[in-house]
Amino acid sequence: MDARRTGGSRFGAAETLPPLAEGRRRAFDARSLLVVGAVGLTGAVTLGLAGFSSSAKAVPSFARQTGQPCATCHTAFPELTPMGRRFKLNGYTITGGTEPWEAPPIAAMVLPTFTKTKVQADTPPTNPDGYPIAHVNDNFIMQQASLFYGGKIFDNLGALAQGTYDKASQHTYLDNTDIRYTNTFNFGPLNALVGLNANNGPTVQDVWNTTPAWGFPYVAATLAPAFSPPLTQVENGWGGRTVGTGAYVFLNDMLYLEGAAYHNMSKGMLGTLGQTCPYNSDYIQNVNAWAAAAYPAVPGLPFPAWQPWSQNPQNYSLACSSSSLAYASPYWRVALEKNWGEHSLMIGAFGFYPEVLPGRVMGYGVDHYRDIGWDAQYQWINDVHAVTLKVTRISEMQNLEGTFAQGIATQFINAMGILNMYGVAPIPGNGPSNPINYLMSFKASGTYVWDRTISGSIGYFHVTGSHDYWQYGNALYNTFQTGAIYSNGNPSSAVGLPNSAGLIFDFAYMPFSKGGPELWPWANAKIGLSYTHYLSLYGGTANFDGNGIYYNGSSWRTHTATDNNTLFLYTWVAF
Amino acid sequence: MKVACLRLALLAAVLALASATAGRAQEQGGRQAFEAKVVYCKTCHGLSGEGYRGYYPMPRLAGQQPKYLENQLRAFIERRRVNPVMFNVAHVLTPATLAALTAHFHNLNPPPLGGAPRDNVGLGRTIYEQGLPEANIAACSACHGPEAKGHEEIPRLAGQLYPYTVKSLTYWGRERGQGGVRDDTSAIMVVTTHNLDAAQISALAAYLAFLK
Amino acid sequence: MNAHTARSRIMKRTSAIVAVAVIAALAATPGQTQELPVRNCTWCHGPSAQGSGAAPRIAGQREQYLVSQLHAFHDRSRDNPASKQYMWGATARLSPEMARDFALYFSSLPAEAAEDGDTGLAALGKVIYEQGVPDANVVSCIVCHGPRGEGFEAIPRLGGMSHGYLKSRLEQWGQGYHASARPMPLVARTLSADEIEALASYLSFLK
Amino acid sequence: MKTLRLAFLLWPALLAAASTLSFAEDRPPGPLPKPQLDAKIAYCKTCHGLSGQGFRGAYPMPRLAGQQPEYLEEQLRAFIERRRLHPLMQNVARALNPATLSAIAAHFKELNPKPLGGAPKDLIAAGKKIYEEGVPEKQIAPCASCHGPDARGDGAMPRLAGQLHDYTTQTLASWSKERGQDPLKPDSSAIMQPIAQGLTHEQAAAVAAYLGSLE
Repeated sequence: MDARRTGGSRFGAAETLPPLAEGRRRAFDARSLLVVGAVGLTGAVTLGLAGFSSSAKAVPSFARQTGQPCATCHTAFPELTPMGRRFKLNGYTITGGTEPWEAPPIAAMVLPTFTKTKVQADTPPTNPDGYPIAHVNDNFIMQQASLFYGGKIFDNLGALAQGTYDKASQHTYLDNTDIRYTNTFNFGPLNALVGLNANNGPTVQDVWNTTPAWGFPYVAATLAPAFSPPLTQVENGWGGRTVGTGAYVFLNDMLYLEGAAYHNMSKGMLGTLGQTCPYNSDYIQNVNAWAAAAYPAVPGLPFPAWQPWSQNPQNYSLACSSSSLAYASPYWRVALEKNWGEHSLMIGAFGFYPEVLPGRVMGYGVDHYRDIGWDAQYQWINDVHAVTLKVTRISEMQNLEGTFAQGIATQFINAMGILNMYGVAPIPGNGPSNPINYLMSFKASGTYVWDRTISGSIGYFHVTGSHDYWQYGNALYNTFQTGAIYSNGNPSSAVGLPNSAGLIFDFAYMPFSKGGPELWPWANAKIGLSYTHYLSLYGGTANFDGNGIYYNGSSWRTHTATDNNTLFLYTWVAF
Repeated sequence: MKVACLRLALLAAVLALASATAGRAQEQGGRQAFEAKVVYCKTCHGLSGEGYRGYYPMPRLAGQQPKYLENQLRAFIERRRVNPVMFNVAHVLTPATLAALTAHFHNLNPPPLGGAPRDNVGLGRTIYEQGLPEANIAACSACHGPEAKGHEEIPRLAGQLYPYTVKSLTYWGRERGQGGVRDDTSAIMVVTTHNLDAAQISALAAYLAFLK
Repeated sequence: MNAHTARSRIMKRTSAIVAVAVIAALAATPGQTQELPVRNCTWCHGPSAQGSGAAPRIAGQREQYLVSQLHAFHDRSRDNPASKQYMWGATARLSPEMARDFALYFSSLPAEAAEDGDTGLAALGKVIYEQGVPDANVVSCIVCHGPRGEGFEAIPRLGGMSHGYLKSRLEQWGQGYHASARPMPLVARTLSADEIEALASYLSFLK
Repeated sequence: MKTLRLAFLLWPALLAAASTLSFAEDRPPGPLPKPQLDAKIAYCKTCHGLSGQGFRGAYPMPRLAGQQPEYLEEQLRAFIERRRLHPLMQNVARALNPATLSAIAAHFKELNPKPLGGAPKDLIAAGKKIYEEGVPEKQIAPCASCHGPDARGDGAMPRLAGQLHDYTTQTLASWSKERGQDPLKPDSSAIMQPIAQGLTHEQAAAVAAYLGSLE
């Protein structure tokens, strides 16, 4: 459900875009204002058409099933209230509204958005198949359309399953999915809510909005910006691509304990669920390298997979990460939530230990990660006001045994001119400089909602990590990089640091939180405006990547952190 | 000592509260204050004085004899009739307010609240109209009148709440005529209430509860 | 019989015992009848119905009161903000039979005192609760709600309800909400903010 | 002495009368044991006042204190035999056996509370005049001639002193409708009949007021 953020994974998309394309610089001029206005109008029209509809993250089928308005479970959706958390913990089986046979627990959502960065991107964002579908800036896009199954299945079994069509990547996939069986037991003074759970990404099953899958910001542009900070394993990279099974217990409405294990999905399975891996990177790298040698360049050939790297580099770099989990990776979660009166306070921790086979390349070992998160959330909700304060700190130890070995092997192969059966090294660039790195991600945000309809949020994020030239890039390396040929996928930092920080502001209007229109009272909608301000990216502010491009034919422009400042306008409609 | 201190503290609290709230009451003019007092009575005794069934039954005041009401309110103050709640209520009433209140309630005539068991109404009627001479139970109607409307100090019983009548008759001697006061009119009822058994009391109260 | 078969027999027996125990435990789970989806209520009112947040304790509440309130939510005469938001929807499709069943079930659960009021105000609250403030036309609560706040028939049990809930109810009566719940609007109108605070504090400790 | 003798004389008649009544079987003929007798007396006093001084209920309950036993017994019998009509007192009287009746009558004779009062004081003088002198123009004899100068009565003549004025007025007004109702069994109430009829309402009220104030 969470908007898929660009970048992030080592084999991810946007951050690997080479500085090739040259666009016309567009200032924030009258014309763009016109566009903003047009989008606003479109949003309003969309709302008008879907006027008798409800929202996506406040899943309207839940509203129908429980007879409750969105605001019972959400402050500003998808942020949950204490009741929303309990609804989820009870396995989506709470009823009280319409019966399934009267209205099936199906809901839909559309998310038209408009994205503008302070300075245009070097190249237009592209989808994995290589077709540009957007401009270097000022993109209006029907970002996402989703279909939900949300509700009770039978007895104590319930599910939330989301199928999403992502316009930016032009594919349909199984988005956040969470299936639960729950029951309650009393052992003397101990009251236990016990649940069994299957989901498709770490923290998709979590009920607090401090964990990554449902954390702030709740919606972000899929088309911007060109640079974004690296993310820990638990924050990105596994949603939709793993199967987690676990059990949890919620004791005395207070103490939450959960254990789960995440398993790998086969390529076939991923394909079936719509995860974009038409060509897994190992396949792409090797086969295309072979193809490049076997076929001469044919400009304009409709199927770019057969084009050599030099002519269509994004084809290679945009392949989805096909790193896989080598074995079952444990996940745990502990949280203590205390509710008193209108207040709710949670203090918790979680851990995720992915065992990653980098690029699905066998024979070089496995990367071991250890992500430990600490989080706290405070909520004050009364009849008119709702305040949510969230803070999350995730520290990740990366034991990059596998990647490091692959890097050594690559260097060795390149240096010695040795060819393997495909004639290429396991990874296109080099491995990390260090076998062991760390990465820390800190997020804090506050949301205020007035009368359940108007929300304002401020978020702060801060990423720090260990110095690694090969992983995060360095000035020398970048300077020599002319295009993507030598890209190791991460040419972002001039100083080899992941350190980034920024602020996010979000304002939204939710017209149907207290109940939708009479014809379709379960409708929900959110019209929002968010602005992301980058304080620093990859260890710097001005020319942080030590790289730049010529544009408008002559002047040399370097990348500055604030270039990525993003204005994002969205209309979120679910029904 | 401790108990005394606590009581003292509580008393102080009450007094402080009373003085604080007295201002509130006095702000309102005479007529308004009287109306506020009427509403105050009706909060418990029903919006038409028809009585109210709470944890304790609140008796019907509608149509009640003013003299009886006055006498009872005085009895609360003088602790001849023991009721801590009504003691507090009664002792803040000025004679003028009291007279106006009793007149006001006397003129109300809502239908009875009802809600009594109906199976023994016949027996109740017999006891009310004729008494049970063998059991030394005098006919109630002799004093309270054939329609149970009462007379002067003799209360109206018609339409009185079943649980209230039951409670009153059952605990007569423990609630009324307390403090060794000799001329309390409640003494007249002592023997009768003593002679009535629970079933008879219930029947009688049920009969009265439906009487208009 | 050799040692191996003996061990396997013991294991089989053990697993059989475990299975039986698990089934028995599941079967013995109280209150989870198919017909009565109590979790629709405990979702908000807390797993043992002791109340949570705006949702009051319903465990041990008087059955007739619960029924009457469910009806008041259903016909929307109880229109407090929280009622409107949560309970109107929750009772929109509630049948009278189910309302009765819920009331019977929750009234039979043991109640715990919230004890979340201001202990310093409890003594004053007790005085108001038991005696009212006749000068200010504040009636005594005890006459309807009983000496331990136990309630009577459709008059609710108040003892041990949470301070916040009691306070907001009294305040909202004064503001004109739930006007049909006579005589409470009359009662609440006469109470000052301090008196409400004291009453709610006292009652939260009353068992 | 007189009381005893009278009771003795009446005994056979009373027995005969009692035996015709259905309730007689389950009642022992003798006087009640003391606790039960006390209960019965208390029962009487419920209506007739805790000292027998009379009581104003829905109807005025006459003063019994100091009343002549002979008169009391005669009236109770009159209730039973329906010579005197009173729906309540008929029931009350039926529940008393003769011995109990005598005991009760004796008890009330010994009481001497102050009159209940409540009579209009301005009529007292006129009442006293009528009581002591009669109304010669209407051939009404002085009451005192039968009821005694201090209105204490004697034997079958009832005591009037301290009687509730409203009771007296009412009794005089309804005399012929209430008393001597069995034509087959004329009783002594016939003596009062012309007198009660001869008195105007005002005169009756005056006499009643005077009697009501008399100790």
